[in-house]
Amino acid sequence: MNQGVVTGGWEFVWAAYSLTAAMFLIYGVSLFLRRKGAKHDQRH
Amino acid sequence: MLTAALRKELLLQWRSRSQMMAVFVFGAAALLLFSFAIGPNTEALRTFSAGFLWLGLLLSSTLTLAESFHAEMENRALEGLLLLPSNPHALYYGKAIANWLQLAVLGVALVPVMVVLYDAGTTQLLNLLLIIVLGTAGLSAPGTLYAAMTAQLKAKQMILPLLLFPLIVPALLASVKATSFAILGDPMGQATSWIVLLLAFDLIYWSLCGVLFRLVVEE
Amino acid sequence: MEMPRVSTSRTPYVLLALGVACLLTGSYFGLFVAPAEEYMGNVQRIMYVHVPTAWNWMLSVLFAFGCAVVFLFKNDMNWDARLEAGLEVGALMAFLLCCQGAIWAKPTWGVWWDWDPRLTSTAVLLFSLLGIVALRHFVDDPVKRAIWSAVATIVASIDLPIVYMSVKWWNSLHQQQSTPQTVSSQFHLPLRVNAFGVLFLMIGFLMLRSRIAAMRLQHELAAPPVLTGEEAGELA
Amino acid sequence: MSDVAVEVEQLARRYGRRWALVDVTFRVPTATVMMVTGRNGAGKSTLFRVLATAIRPDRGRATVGGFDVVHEREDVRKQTALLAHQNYLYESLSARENLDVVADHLRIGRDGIAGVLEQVGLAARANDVISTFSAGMRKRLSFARVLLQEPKIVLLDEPYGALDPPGFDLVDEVIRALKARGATILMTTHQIERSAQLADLTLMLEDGRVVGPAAGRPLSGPLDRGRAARETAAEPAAPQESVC
Repeated sequence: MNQGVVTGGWEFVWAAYSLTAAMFLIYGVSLFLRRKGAKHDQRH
Repeated sequence: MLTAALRKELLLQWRSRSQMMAVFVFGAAALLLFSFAIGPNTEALRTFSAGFLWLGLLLSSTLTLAESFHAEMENRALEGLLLLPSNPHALYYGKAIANWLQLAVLGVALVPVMVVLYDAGTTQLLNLLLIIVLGTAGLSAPGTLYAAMTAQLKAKQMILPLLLFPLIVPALLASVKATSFAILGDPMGQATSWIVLLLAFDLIYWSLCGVLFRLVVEE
Repeated sequence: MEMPRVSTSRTPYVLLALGVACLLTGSYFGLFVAPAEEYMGNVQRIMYVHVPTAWNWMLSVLFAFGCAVVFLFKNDMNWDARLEAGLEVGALMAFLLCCQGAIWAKPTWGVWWDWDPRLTSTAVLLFSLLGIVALRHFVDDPVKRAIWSAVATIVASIDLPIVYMSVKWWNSLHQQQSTPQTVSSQFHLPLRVNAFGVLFLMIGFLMLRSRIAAMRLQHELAAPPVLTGEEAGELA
Repeated sequence: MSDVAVEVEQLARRYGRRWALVDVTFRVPTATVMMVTGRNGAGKSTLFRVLATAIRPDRGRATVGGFDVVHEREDVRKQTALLAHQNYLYESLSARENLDVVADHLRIGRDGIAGVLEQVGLAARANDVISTFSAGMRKRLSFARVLLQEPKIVLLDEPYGALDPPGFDLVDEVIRALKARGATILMTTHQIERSAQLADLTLMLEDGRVVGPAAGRPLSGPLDRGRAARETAAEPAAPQESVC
């Protein structure tokens, strides 16, 4: 890795953004599913 | 009140001294395994000897800490004491001092093993003793609080390390650094700053855990 | 012992939508509009998502600490439900931060983990939080679980500054701060927008997660029974 | 001490999904013996653990020796002693050492220990470790532990359990001695006939509620005390529709 300007590196940038988006999405979906499960338990 | 608690703790520990032997063997075995992991390269072993000593001590500490409340929970003896009434703070500090003593003795006993296995001799024995005393105090304070919690659970052997290890990172860092300075020499005299950090960690957690202990044992 | 209540307001969904919107605009600006940084080049764009997550993670830890303290004083199970949410969202954000930090470190320092004091403290607290979440799974009695995890949260949160300081001393020999402290002005827009984006998202998650926890608590804690005879009205 | 030793008002205590105590109200005058009966799981032990301040009630109020069990736990504990299902003993310590620990924590001298051990008939085994003790001997040592505290209010949970016939006599003798000294005794028991000889009052619990006779009122007369007790036990309790 040369001194000074880090060339390229776009793949790392995309990796970071997509990972962040994926984790937030997965967590949101898991919250939604667990919410339905908890509601279901509550009715019985 | 504290003397009563301490007298009871020392009596209980005297009765289970065979357990302490077993824990010492466990610690010594851990130190041996570390050297196998590194290989016979004495130079490397010597530089990391402080780290191995404290890792061995930390692993053995979970055994003594997890067992330290076994006698109290067996017939709910701890509740019996609380209902006399006796002061929960005194009970906590009695148990924490007993655990601290046990870990300090274990640490001192592991030093010769370290010196032999890793050729990590040191002239500053007093300094090393101080570090061991302060480091084990840092393990004992939160360890006793978490032992009181996990002793009432089924999976106590697993939960205690999970809670304790991340918490004592500062104490581990400071102890290892100070010990390695004692062994490998300390030209710029940095060991004192690590010992101060260790002391601060101890003071914070010996007071905080003492305050919170009552919440863990009262229902 | 206050019984947990489950609110059904729509605000979390609004917050989630708002958060996503902010994140999209902020990321768009960060990825395509803002100029590449002088030294770091494009890799610096990771900061537009890493730094907002870091700020909000600190907020989630403070929130969890606050819930623990309030619960110990007020003994209200709603705060226990919010604590459970704070712990889980805190752990999620800590894990996310560590991943982002690793992705940032690889092109910049050539290694996946560069022992930066802030990131290392995040990793340590991540394990603390996971330890407390594990503790909550192993305690059956809801009241004991609430008190113990509150105690553990307080003990772990107070440890955070100490860990940061000790890692900073421990690591100070290697290299100075790896992430740029000051970000020049034209980079501020995406940073701020994303910061609000993650904040709204986090608050939405916290509200939804604490509702789930409250529902489970209602399921676990039987409602107060109807008393015999006339006292029912007065005490129910 | 005021004339009422123990006063309980709509006490309730929950264990997760289940209400162990739903609605318990009664009053016990000083220097009396109250017998608490009821099937297993009726809430007897829970009631005693609340009165001994081992656990907090979820609702309602109780005062023991004039002190509130939630806000003045220290004062309640100073006056009470609980003989619980768990014997509160250290397995690895001897009988004398167990009592030494109790005496040290109570900050009273160790001189009373020999007498108390004598009283419960364990003088011969004083230096043997508890792990070698039978259940009956552990119950006797728990009694010794109670006597050592010289309590004003004594909570005996199943005092006759695991004891041999001489042990029964020991229990009766201890209860009479304590009562003579002005202490108030509450005991849970399944030996209704035997306890009825000692008890001035009786209280029947079922599913966490008081079902008879009317709380705290003394039984009709000394002669038919046994019959009345048996009668109340047999009387079908009004069907309570419990919500939980």
